[in-house]
Amino acid sequence: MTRFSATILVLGLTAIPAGAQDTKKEIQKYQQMIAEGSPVELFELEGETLWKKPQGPNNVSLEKCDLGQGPGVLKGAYARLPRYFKDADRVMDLETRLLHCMTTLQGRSRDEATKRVFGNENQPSEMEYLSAYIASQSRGVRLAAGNSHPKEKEAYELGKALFFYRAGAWDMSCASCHGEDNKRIRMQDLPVLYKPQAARPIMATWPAYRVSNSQFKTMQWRLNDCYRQMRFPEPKFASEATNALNTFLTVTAAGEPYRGPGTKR
Amino acid sequence: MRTLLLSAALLSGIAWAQSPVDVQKVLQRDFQARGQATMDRVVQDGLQRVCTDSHDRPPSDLARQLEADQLKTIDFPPGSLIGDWKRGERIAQGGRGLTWNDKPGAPADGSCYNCHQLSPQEMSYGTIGPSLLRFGWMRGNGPEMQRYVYGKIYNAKAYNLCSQMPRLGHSGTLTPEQIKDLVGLLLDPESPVNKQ
Amino acid sequence: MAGPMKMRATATGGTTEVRVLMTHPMTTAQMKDQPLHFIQNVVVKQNGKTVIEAEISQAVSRNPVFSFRLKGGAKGDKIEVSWVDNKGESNTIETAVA
Amino acid sequence: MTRRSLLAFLGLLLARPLSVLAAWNEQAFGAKTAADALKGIGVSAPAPSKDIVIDAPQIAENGAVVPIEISSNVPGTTAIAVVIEKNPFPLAARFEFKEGALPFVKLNVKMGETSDVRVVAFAGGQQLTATREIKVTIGGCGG
Repeated sequence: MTRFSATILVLGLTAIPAGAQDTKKEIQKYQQMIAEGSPVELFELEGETLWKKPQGPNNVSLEKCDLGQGPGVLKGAYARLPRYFKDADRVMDLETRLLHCMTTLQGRSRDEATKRVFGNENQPSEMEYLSAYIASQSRGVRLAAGNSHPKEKEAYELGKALFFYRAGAWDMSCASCHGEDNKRIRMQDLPVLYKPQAARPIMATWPAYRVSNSQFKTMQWRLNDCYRQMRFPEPKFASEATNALNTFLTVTAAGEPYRGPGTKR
Repeated sequence: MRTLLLSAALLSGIAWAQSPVDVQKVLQRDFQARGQATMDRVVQDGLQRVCTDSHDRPPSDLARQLEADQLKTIDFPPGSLIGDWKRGERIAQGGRGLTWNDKPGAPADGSCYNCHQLSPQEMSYGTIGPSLLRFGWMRGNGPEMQRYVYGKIYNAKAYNLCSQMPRLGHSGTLTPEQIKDLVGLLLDPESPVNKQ
Repeated sequence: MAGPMKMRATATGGTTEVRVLMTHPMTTAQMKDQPLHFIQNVVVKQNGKTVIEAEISQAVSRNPVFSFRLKGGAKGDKIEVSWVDNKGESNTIETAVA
Repeated sequence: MTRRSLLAFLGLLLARPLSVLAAWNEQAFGAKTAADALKGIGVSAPAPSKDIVIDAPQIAENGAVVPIEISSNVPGTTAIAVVIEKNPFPLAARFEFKEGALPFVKLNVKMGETSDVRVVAFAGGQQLTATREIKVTIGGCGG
């Protein structure tokens, strides 16, 4: 057996003759084509239905939920999150605020409302559908997460410190993967998320539909799954830590017109 | 002198770059144990703290000292360290191990291709670490090189304190046998890594 | 119960571009934990007249998205797309060309 | 055929809608090789043609969704079939374009591995074909 055939037999892989530049171009083409052919609007439709559906002990919909622009105002609301909410005296991202409205408006228990925040391909979660719909109502609006209230500044600083905090079984921080220019995991380019030019296009396209598992994914999920792969314990849903990280990332991306929900690999 | 003072401060566990918040306390409050990912993982060891506080640029004399400590954690098996490169390739391809949804005790992988180029046949490789294409072909595979590669995989921090590479042996991710297979992948002349 | 569909039909320079989204699991025979369930037939009608008939397989991705092009087309023309899957479930959407 | 797969097959037949919609070519879609799939839709020795245009990325980061845009510049094209040669069931789709439709379609397909994607267009008595290789890679964790 020749060396060549032995290698192919064992690995079953195919070499790409094209150069790295061509590879990058083709990957970009792939990403552009999946965005054009994305079913993400189906999730927005379901989200709208859920937004208007009476639920919980109070049997009311979320239509009076104040996402920061006044009760029921959706236009541009997502682009201005996370932000400080006086009624809760804390910084909240979209999912945290939705949870707040589910408990206060609809009278649902926190346990019930957070029982299944991350769905799967057969049954997306309520949070995922709602995030798709609400985010879609900010298309074209520039990202402007809260960055003036002392608690917003505090969240930003905490988020930044978390971003660089190395721990876990593999000694990782967010910056282990997102800290240096022109790096990638497998074929995937890694944005240097503490730099505005890299954070902008990323934060402007979350939440997003992931074609690899046909699921709609939220920012709380994104942070959760990064920590899973960093070999950390699990961040609690809607915790101060996840809101702080989200604040740090979104403030860093300020000014970018929102164009999600996105479609990702 | 300045460096020495800083080192002393760091060694006694006091960071000079004071973080405005105690991140560890936040993590202990806002994270929860799940599966094998227990809460002790958010508590930094000395190395993690030095690297966090120095933004991965530790003072060199302190780094050398801590690297020497890390080197002591490596238990080098006797004899040839070159294992089976075919098994090594599978270990390099896989990404399981130590996450909260991995089965405790189940065999883990090295996640090598996430960050490194190895076999030329695999086009989907990461670039966080250097390319290891033709590593053994360029560097030889004598006992010293075997020892270096084994040690580097077992505990990368023994050679570069704030390396982003996990301590794959020290953390219990890979067994000595698996690390030898990876050494084989890098150093065996028959490994695709070393073929033209 | 079939999930929602969404469609856009736009007339540009003598052509009508139709983009249609279908909620469907499109499971394959290779998925052990899920029954084989996929759309088999898709029909496109323009003002009631069938213009495209498609037979598709389990190789079409989950939540199928198709783009088609029709000749002519004026604002207000009726475009209808319907599908039927291997379990006999079906769904239809109709929209006016914009 | 095993008893189980026979039952599954019969079940599938029974589950077939008795609706007004067109039939579904069981034989061609059930074929396990590209050759059998092509035979099943009546294709024999199609001629390569540059007028069949396949637009797709050369590299797909994920095989679950591979976008493909197909058009035929052959006058009188009435049907287009898509065959993914290395899929377990290679025939992916067959589109019939009647009066009023242009021979164009864009769709997302699943690919189990790197493979040639073959498109066959039917125009009058002609059968024309083009192929394009699409490489399926292993992705990273992010996005």
